[in-house]
Amino acid sequence: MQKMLRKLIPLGMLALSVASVSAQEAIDTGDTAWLLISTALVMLMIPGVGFFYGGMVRSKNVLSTIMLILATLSLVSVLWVLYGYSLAFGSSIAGFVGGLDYLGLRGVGMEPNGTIPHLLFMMFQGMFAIITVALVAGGIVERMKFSAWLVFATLWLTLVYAPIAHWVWGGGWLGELGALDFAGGTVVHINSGISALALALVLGARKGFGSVSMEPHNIPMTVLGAVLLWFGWFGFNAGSALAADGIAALAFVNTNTATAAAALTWMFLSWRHRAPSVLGIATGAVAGLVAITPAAGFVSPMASIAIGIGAGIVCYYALLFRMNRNIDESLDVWAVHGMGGTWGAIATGIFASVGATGLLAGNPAQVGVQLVGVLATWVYAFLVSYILARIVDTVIGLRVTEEEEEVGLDLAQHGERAYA
Amino acid sequence: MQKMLRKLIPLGMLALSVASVSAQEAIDTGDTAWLLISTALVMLMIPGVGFFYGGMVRSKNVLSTIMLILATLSLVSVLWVLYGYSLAFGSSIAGFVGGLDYLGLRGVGMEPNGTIPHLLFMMFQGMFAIITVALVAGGIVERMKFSAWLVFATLWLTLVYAPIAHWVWGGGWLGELGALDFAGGTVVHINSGISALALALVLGARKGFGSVSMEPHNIPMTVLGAVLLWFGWFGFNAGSALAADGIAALAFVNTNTATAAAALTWMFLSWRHRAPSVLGIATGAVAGLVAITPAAGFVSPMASIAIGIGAGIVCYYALLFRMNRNIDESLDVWAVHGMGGTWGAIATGIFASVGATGLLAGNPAQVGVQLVGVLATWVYAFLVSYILARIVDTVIGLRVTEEEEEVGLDLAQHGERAYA
Amino acid sequence: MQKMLRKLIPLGMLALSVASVSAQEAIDTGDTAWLLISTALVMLMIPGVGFFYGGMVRSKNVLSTIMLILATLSLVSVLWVLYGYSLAFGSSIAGFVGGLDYLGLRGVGMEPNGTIPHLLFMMFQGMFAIITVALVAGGIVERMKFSAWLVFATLWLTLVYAPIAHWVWGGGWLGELGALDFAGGTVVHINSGISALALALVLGARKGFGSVSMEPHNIPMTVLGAVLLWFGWFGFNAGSALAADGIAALAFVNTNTATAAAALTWMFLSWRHRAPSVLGIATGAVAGLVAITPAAGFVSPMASIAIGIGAGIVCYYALLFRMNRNIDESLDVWAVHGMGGTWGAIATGIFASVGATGLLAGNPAQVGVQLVGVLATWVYAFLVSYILARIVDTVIGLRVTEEEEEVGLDLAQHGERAYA
Amino acid sequence: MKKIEAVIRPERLEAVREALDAQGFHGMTVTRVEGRGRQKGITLQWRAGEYRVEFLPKVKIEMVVAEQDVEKVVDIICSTAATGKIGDGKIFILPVEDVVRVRTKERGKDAI
Amino acid sequence: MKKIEAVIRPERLEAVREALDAQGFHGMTVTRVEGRGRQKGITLQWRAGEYRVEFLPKVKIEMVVAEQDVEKVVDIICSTAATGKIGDGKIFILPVEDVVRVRTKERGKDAI
Amino acid sequence: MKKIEAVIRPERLEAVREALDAQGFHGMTVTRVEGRGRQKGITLQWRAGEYRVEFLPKVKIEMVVAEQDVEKVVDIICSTAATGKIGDGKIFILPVEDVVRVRTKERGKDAI
Ligand SMILES: Nc1ncnc2c1ncn2[C@@H]1O[C@H](COP(=O)(O)OP(=O)(O)O)[C@@H](O)[C@H]1O
Ligand SMILES: Nc1ncnc2c1ncn2[C@@H]1O[C@H](COP(=O)(O)OP(=O)(O)O)[C@@H](O)[C@H]1O
Ligand SMILES: Nc1ncnc2c1ncn2[C@@H]1O[C@H](COP(=O)(O)OP(=O)(O)O)[C@@H](O)[C@H]1O
Repeated sequence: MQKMLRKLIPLGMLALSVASVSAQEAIDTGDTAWLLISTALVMLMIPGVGFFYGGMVRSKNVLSTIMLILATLSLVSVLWVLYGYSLAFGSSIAGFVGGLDYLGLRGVGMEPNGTIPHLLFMMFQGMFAIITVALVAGGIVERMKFSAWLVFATLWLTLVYAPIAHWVWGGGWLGELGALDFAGGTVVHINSGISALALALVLGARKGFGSVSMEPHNIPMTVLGAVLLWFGWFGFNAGSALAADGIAALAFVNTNTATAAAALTWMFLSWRHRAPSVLGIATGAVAGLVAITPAAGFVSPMASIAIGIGAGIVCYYALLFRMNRNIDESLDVWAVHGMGGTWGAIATGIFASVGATGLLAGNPAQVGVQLVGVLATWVYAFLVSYILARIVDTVIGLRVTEEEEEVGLDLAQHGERAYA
Repeated sequence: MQKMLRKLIPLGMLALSVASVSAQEAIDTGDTAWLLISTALVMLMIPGVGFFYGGMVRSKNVLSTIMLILATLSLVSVLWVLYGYSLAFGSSIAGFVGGLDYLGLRGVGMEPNGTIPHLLFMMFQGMFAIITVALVAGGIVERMKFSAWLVFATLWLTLVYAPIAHWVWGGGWLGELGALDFAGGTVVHINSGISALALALVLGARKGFGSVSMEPHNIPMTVLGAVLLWFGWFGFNAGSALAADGIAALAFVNTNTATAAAALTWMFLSWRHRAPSVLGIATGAVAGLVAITPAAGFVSPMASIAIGIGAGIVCYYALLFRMNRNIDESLDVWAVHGMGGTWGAIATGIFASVGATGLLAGNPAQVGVQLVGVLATWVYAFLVSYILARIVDTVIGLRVTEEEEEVGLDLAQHGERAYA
Repeated sequence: MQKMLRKLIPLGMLALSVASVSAQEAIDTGDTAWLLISTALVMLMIPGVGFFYGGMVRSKNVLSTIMLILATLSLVSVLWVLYGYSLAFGSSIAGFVGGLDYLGLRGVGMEPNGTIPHLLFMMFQGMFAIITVALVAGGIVERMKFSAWLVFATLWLTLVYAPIAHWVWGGGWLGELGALDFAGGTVVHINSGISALALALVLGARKGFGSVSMEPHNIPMTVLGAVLLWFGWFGFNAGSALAADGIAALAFVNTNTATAAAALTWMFLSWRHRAPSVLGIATGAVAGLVAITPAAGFVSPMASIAIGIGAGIVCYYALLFRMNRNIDESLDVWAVHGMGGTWGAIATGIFASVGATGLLAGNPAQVGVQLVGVLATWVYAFLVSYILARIVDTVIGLRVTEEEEEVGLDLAQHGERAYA
Repeated sequence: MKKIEAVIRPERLEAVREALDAQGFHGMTVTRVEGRGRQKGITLQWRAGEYRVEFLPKVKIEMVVAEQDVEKVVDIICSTAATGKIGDGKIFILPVEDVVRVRTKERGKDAI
Repeated sequence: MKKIEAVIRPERLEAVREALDAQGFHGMTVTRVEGRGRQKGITLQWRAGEYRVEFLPKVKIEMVVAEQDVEKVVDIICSTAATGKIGDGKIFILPVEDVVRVRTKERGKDAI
Repeated sequence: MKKIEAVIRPERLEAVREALDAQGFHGMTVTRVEGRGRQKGITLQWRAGEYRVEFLPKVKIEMVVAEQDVEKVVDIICSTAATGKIGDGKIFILPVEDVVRVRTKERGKDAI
């Protein structure tokens, strides 16, 4: 975002955000206030993912599902300050990954980076890294060994997330190419969705998948997660303006509008099928949030409605496709984040009109650039995640035993149960 | 609020907020940061209403209750950007409703409106519209057809909410008259409360109302909703200052103080009756939040204690009155929001002392003006809501079948159940 | 904090926060925006404590547990504006307690105090007072009479919290001595932890403690509480910078990092014992949040990792120690807040390097000063709390009857039950 | 004495209770159960598409009554609980050898 | 062999379990149920005012024991579960024809 | 007619249901219960350290079947529910005097 911002200034953003981008870098308290709270909002999305996922598993696995998220939050928080930030935002090594200049946050202090303290930019980015890893867990709930998850998560952060974040935002090749990704459609969503699919394929389906009912044990919990996501996503998208300005306001409005449109779309699709579904409207909302992410600061509110409707349709049918193929990518990270992110990245190329120009504004080439970004992320994320999963499987094993799976992971892996 | 702000400047607010209102309009990053997060806070109140209501219904209807709120959030989000904002804030047609100048957000962009981007003001207002519609749902849970709700909500937003918002904040006749409504006592609370009553009267009582126990199925869920409301209301009230200034701070303090006082009052009333009730303290808190809404930036913290105590008493007895009349306005939108808002509007006329003067500050006429606002809202909201309800009932029917009601709306209307 | 800030300026903070501290005091909208939302964040921590505690008790006592917190929130909100703020921040009486100058908020208005409105500073401080009282309730759940709690809470706020807050932040002797406490390690955490222990000792153990299983009835509820705490704590710690500046960013990063490190530490300790525990990681996170509180704006992120790890170890073994001693300080306020706060206060003396110097920066004397602060708080809080508890016990009785305890406090004290 | 175990639809419980109350049968113990029979589970909506749940929520009423009341109680339950659609439930009648009232240690019919 | 079904107050469960344990009766199955009898429901607080719930939470203990142990078990339960107030519960004694231990397919008394 | 009450491990319920289904036994009522026997509760993790829970979650299956089916059903349950470890559960067989189908008031075997 920071780098992107600089890049975009010649493209016309300068005029728009003149009030908040100063020539000599100095901290602006308003921008800093907005980024502080935005960072906190993105942090809240992380347990939001935990509840969103936790409500959809069986009650014998709800703690283990939440634990995947809590442990990821804790683990990546520490890894990010130790070396993750450096790999993603250190001085570029051939446009592919960041150098080790920021190891242990050396040189990352209270001085301004744009109009906010560098430390704050680092933390805002850190929350993005954490949530991306956390999202991947949706593919593997109810059967993955906790220890294997910790190992996989560490490797994946290092070898998948950090490089891709660098490509797009850290001064890497994709950003240089002109790919538009306002708040992380490729880096966060395509990335996590594809990787969840690769990992789930290696891991295999849950015992009884397809025959035994895997009823969501607590839909209000899933709704709680969904609304925390909706709420926190204002920080995620509007915070990505890195300023409290008009672009932030635009991103905010687009986030809400696209989400609402996608939620309605999904609701009507489920209604056409049978009845307006609560799990459906919640899932549709997340699909809309995902799809507007890369576009949030580049499109008009009317375009965001189109993006939202598209997200509802694309993800709904992707989910059905996944089910029909009998693939147990359990909580549909691929269908919602992978496909939603893909649609969003392409749609950004189509609808961009603020601070950048897309197809409809007469720049069809942008769609091509977006496709390059999408493709690169799909291929890299899938391949590396697949290989990492195979390695972890071979070395320590990915799955719990059949008996542990039957009894439930809460008891088997954590010695606890959720409800007395 | 924007209009109101301008209006009030001659009344003495200028001196107080001189730091944040600039002569030539320009975006202030601090004000914008505060309005961005305030808008997000008000958004969070909406699912807060969902949990607040959802915990109080039977478990067979919790999803349908939450769904009313989620669908309202999605639906009104889209309608608001399409035409709602224009009807409320477009150039005034005879002081009664806004024109179509802002249709599809034409002309609503990143330029400053006061010290914040116009888009942001639009979105902040949008969240108010959504929550007002959502509140109405409390009157009709556990028996209203979902499709009928969507139709009613659309009509109601268009024909009731938008005009009344225009009257008070959009340059309409009530604002011109000098009615004080800091953050929506009439527009949001009286309006939703009276309308819920009208709709519930047309709809009729739940099957078994009065004989069968309608036990709240999950009081902690209701508490979760109540505290999200309390939290989000800081954005609702202090955000209505439209700046991060002393008035915002005052509104914040008053919001917290009145709420606490009302919660304590209700707690002691329930204690006198039998025992200090958790549902009671939560309800009291909401009553306090409602009552301080119109007054938040106009009164002193000591006055806010009085307003809070009054809110507790008024709403407690209003609720008992409603029960004794055997009216199934199920979750007491009328008693808490309608009567709490009425008390708050009058109390603003009594206690106003900051940037406006009320009875105790020697301006008894203000009480009269407030009463006009109250009365106009009661009459208009009741009549139009009642008529709309009758029309929808005639055309598509308001109620589910008896059997659906017995089985529960989660299964009957949405094909889902909350808990496995 | 305000006073502390002034005090610290000669110590080197001036250079760091020059952007946000103006010579002539004037409101800064960015700082004000940050403090407004920080205050709201701290408010959200309070019900967070309610859910954190509520999930850990038996289902027959969950409402009574949440009620302790809601009633405290309401009660102290009112007491604080009436006289609490004055006792803590009024002009110092011999460095021990504040005078009555601010009674009923006389003289506390919209004028700047530093760069934010005085009213806002008052409210931010008010939330700290509330949460401190609320934390104490963790020691006495499932058996204390509700009325006795209200009386104790009032006395404790007046005679324990207000003086200690004054000592450290209000211009009292501990602040003068140079004790470092960025956001309340002594005032909030040691204070509540020790007092909970004293109160629990007077109250006695729950019936069946040690033999009957006291299974946590809803661990996801506890997780919800823990993540609301984590989220809100960004306001608590980074808000204590009283500005949206580099120090706020540093405090934010340290808060997140220490918390994550402590959570991981606790997770691994529970794993070594048996399995990685969800209750464990949540408890570890809170321990980390507690320990970084006094240090947040004074240390580097790398030091915060060390503080977090230390917190995990100290509190884990303190909790085991408490259990082995068969003391029913039920939800371990002493072990987590008391001991975590003690470790944090000492660690601040060891690691301080930003705007202050600790042991490792060549100022071993700071550790001594910190120890004085710790000791004074331990002794004063324990003694006065113990005496107050004995008095309340004698006058109105602290405990419910045995039968009420068996039936559960929800029904016995509040006439309600949580779940239908 | 006999024990009557009636498995019925949850939404009929209130009506059954009222009808039994009206006839002076107050003593009963109720359990939330899940059942299967001719009615074979239920289809619920997933995020998109559907999934099957093999058991349906039912309510089991247990009543110990004197021999001569059995038919009366069975009649009341049948007539108030029946909707005519598959899944209305079953009533089982079991022999009971003795009844004890915990509070008083009364035995047999006096204890019901 | 007989089946003892005791419906008692939930708050007495732990005491009953301990007393039975102490006398060597470990095998039991417990269900959360709702009951009604002379004690006719309960009044709970609504936001203001009150509402009635017709059923009270109870706990049902099921134990299959040898003929000669029936009286002993009934005694233990009565003495530990009774509070002397209405609503203490009932014990029903039912005939059992056979018992099977799932793990070993043992039958009859050996399986208890 | 007999009533079969089988208390088994919750994680075996699906397998047992499938096996019974396959043999044409569809009618059953299932209750979530808690049990104790040789297997004496479970140790769970507290924030640090552990605590004991005296009851373990089990599932009770109730089926009323014709006399001649009893052994078959018992066999199916035993073979699918057994894991060989303590705590697999018990089956109780009780006499039933009559069965009524609520919907039709059919009686006896026809009603099962
Ligand atoms: N053989 C049986 N043993 C125990 N319970 C049964 C049996 N058959 C049915 N039930 C219970 O009765 C309920 C209704 O039975 P079902 O066959 O679906 O409907 P109907 O009795 O109307 O034909 C089932 O859900 C189950 O709880
Ligand atoms: N006839 C009955 N059949 C089944 N259960 C009964 C019967 N009578 C009472 N019970 C159960 O016993 C409980 C206590 O009975 P109640 O009459 O209230 O008290 P008491 O036995 O002390 O007179 C009831 O809540 C109910 O669960
Ligand atoms: N005497 C009994 N009466 C009723 N239920 C029993 C009895 N004994 C055991 N049970 C039930 O059977 C379950 C398994 O019994 P247990 O003795 O632990 O294992 P196993 O039958 O394999 O030896 C218990 O949890 C309990 O629910």
